[in-house]
Amino acid sequence: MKEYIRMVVVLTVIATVCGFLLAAVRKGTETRIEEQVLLYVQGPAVNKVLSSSTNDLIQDRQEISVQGQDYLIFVGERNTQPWAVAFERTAGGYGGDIGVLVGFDIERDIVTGIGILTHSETPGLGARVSESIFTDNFNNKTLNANFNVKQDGGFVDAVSGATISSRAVCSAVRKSLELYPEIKKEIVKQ
Amino acid sequence: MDQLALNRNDLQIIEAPEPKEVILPLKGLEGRDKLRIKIGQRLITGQVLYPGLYSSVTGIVKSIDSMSFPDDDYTVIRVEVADEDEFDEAIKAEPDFQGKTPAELLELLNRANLGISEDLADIDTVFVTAVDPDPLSLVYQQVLKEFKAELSEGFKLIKYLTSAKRVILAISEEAKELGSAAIGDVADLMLVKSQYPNGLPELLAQRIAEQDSSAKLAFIKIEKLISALTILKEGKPAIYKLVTVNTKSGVNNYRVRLGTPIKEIIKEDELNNNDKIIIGSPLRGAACFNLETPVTADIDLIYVQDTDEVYNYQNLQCINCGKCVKVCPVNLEVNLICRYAEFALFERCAELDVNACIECGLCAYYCPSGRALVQFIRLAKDEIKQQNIEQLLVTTENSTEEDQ
Amino acid sequence: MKLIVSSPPHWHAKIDVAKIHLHLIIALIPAVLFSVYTYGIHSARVIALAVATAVISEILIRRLLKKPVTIDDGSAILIGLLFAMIMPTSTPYWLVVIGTFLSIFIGREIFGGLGCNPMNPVIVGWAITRISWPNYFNLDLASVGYNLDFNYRYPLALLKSGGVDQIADFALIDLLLGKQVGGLGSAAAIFLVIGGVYILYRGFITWEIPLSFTVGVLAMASIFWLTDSSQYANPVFHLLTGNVIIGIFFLATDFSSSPFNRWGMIVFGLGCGILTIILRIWSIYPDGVLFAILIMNLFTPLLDKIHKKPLHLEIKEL
Amino acid sequence: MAKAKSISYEFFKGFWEILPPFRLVLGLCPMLAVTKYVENGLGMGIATTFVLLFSNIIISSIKSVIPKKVRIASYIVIIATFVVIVELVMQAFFYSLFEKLGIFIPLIVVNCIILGRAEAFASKNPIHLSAADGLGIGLGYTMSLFFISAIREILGAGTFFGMHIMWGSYEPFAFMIEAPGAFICLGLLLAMMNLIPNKLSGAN
Repeated sequence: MKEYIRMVVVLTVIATVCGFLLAAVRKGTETRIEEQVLLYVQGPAVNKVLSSSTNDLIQDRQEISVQGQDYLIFVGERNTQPWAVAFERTAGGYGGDIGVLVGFDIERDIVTGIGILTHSETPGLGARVSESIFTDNFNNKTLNANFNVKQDGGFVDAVSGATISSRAVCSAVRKSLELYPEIKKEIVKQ
Repeated sequence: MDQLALNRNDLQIIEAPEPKEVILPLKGLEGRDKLRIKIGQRLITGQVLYPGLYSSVTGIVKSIDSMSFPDDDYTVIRVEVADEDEFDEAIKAEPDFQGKTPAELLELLNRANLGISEDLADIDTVFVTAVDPDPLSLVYQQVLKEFKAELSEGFKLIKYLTSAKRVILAISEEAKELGSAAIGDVADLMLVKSQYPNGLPELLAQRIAEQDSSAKLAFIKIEKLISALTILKEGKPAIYKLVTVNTKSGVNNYRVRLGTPIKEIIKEDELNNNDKIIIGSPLRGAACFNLETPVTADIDLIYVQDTDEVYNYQNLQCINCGKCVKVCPVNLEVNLICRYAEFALFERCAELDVNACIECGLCAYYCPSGRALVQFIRLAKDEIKQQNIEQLLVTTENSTEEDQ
Repeated sequence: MKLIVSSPPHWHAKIDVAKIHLHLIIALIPAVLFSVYTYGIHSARVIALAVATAVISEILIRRLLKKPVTIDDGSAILIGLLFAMIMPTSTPYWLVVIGTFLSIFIGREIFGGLGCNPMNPVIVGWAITRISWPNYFNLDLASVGYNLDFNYRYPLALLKSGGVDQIADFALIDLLLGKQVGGLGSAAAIFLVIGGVYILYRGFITWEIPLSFTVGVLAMASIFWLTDSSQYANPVFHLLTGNVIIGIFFLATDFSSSPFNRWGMIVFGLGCGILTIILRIWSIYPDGVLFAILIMNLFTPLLDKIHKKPLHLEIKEL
Repeated sequence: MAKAKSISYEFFKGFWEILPPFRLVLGLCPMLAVTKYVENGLGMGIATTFVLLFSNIIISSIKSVIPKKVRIASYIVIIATFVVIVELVMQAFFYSLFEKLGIFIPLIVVNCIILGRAEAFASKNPIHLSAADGLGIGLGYTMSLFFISAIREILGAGTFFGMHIMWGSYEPFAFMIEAPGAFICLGLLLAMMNLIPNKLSGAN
């Protein structure tokens, strides 16, 4: 009996100490990790789609609420004037959700470009939607363009052999288009 | 591939000259002291020297030595032949064999040097092999042709002797008419393709077992059956053996007295250095290293192979071509077995039923890597046998320890 | 008087490893000649280089591992030749050398040499180079610069990218006669069939794998074709294009990496055929034959277990 | 191990005598998975060394307290704690490396080398020896990972730490940075590692 109590006590103590230690480390690194994620995951894509901005896009990120939902948006500024906005929408692909960041030029109302943030598509096949040869399809397109793959009557050249993934990206872009007027309103308000 | 066809040839039987000296072999060296004969003693034809060993001649014992033959060491008795045969009185003629019980008949036949298995219970099908099992051998068809009149009586004898329900005559397809005339209403006919290894008794048995898997089988060679009949008719022991002798100068069927050394049949001046004398089939037989080897009841064929035709094993790595598996008449996975045997994994060999091998030699005949497959199989069989004995020893030791 | 003593059998069928390989090489000669006739000096260059590399690398590896050098059995020549047969004409010299070396080294020698390779060495070499340098395996580019009297596009690539409409102008008889772009020798369908039938007739390979492979390809392609002939190509087209014919007769039948039991062979061949079509239709590669064979090679030890149990009869001699 | 237990012996044995993974044949999973590039291999090695060192120290120092029946559970908890610390720190300060190593950082927990050393060495030896052992084995492992990843990166991508080092027209042998290339590379190296001592003992 004594042995059992000792086992329980020792394990509890070890686990508790470890728990506290981990909590402390977590606390200490939390903010830095968040910055790193933004810098390395969203950063490159945001910088690409809003490439002619003069401000620090990651630092100037903001959360706004549209129709009761919060969205993380990145506002690009030129000469301290906001000229473009980018935000992420997702759509279901072949292997899971594909997160697509779409940049909009709010002055001219065009799509500046897109970047793929997250995906779990088949390497070498669906994963090729994140290559620039595919994403460049969307550069500088007007909002009323048909954001569909060519098989569906749109203008987008699908990645060969990966129509499902290509369609998913298009559908995410179309979702962004729906949201864009609301977000533009909010930014203009500011 | 015609090399493996079972030959057909019409030959006359040549009576081999009577030997001046015969050699009577007794397997093993232990029997030597128990022999009931002395040097200088006079033997008569048919006299029992040791259970299973008979004198095939009348003459004087010259010496008792030991000698090695391919399968084992032997105690050999040399007998100098006297002119006339004097037959053992104990062997009597029984032309009407149904007057005796099967057990009495059997005793008489074995007394007359026939060597039939004593255990005849539980046999319901007997087949008589009248097809030569091996290429080059011509003995069985010769006997069939020579004694076709006696055959149906022979079937009756074997049926009576074993009380079997069914007697089957296995005969080559070409001799079909001869066979169907001989069987009468006593026996059934089984036709065999004239291609090695179809004539092997194991494969004939397999064919019967495929039709009736519960049959308890036994077989007898046609020559032995005719000998049995002759013994009962004439009251004399079996002292002659028909042998096909295939030398460079030609093929002959000789009637040879048992115990004749083969040097009496194959003259030494016919041989070149590095020839090979094969006793038995070219695929199964053993190479002879001693010209004193006597003719015994088991020898059907003596084949002299020229130096140029002698095949040397290469024993290259197995290339896994699967030819051996394809030709194996008993469906063994020869390539695996031999590689396991090569690396001493004998339990694996046992798992692959290596003991079912009938050693027909076809696998090694076809092996493109020139591997000595039959030897690997023999090694595996032997090791399995020995290891089983060891296992038995180990278990008994363990159990005694536990008892203490 | 000296007598020779040895163990039975005392006869031999007089077929040895070198003879088997020699005849397999002879069977490839029509296809080799055809490819040299079609593509000229470049074809000869690839073939000669592959064979030379195969032989030299076997000598070097065997010397290094202190094993007997066995190039006289012809297996290295066969590997080099088969490797050349499935490569495009335009293969650069270094790729041929590396590929053939890998065939011999990774494909065979590190497993213990002839007869020990678990996978077809030729395909191992091919697969490694195919993954490493995919650009050089673009068969459409291989025919650039030749004045060919037939459609110079690789039929399977056309099928993959454009669907059935694109391959309408390939006459099946042209495909059979080798008037198509493909590997050096693997495009010469009729010549490979001639060679294949020769080795089958002479008994160097058995009928099980070629037949079941063919049946597998035709059956699987027919299933797709019958469900929707506007989307899937017809079965005979699948049979005559790409590496199917060379695979059927020369690659799938590799002794060491294919099963040795009859039913194992049949399942193996069917598997190769079915996987070929599945890979052609659903994978990113235009042709699936070699990967199909490679995958089935891995099942060989399992397929070898399909075996009739030996009959162990006790018979008594009277 | 008949040799005297000295700090230097315990430290240096991990570099040749029981060099992981070639001698111990442990820790093959990260070995195969993260050695595409030298940077990854080295990062993984250092992370493993850190965990190995501290888990060995802690386990050795509290070995008398831990009851035998729950020792594996305790070891795992301690090891897991250090692994998570490594993961968090790496995420905060070396994010790009963290991204490349991905799932294999959490999997350090089940790297057999760490639990193996804890069980086979740290739980039986004093702190200073355990620390030397952990550091030595860890550095040996790092060395092996560096070695194998250098081979794979140089051949497979033509680069070393991301710098082009092969000649201009070099066509990367991409097979080497694919998974099958890892297996073949490891297999050949293992064979060579077995060949060398055989040769040495043969010479003796």
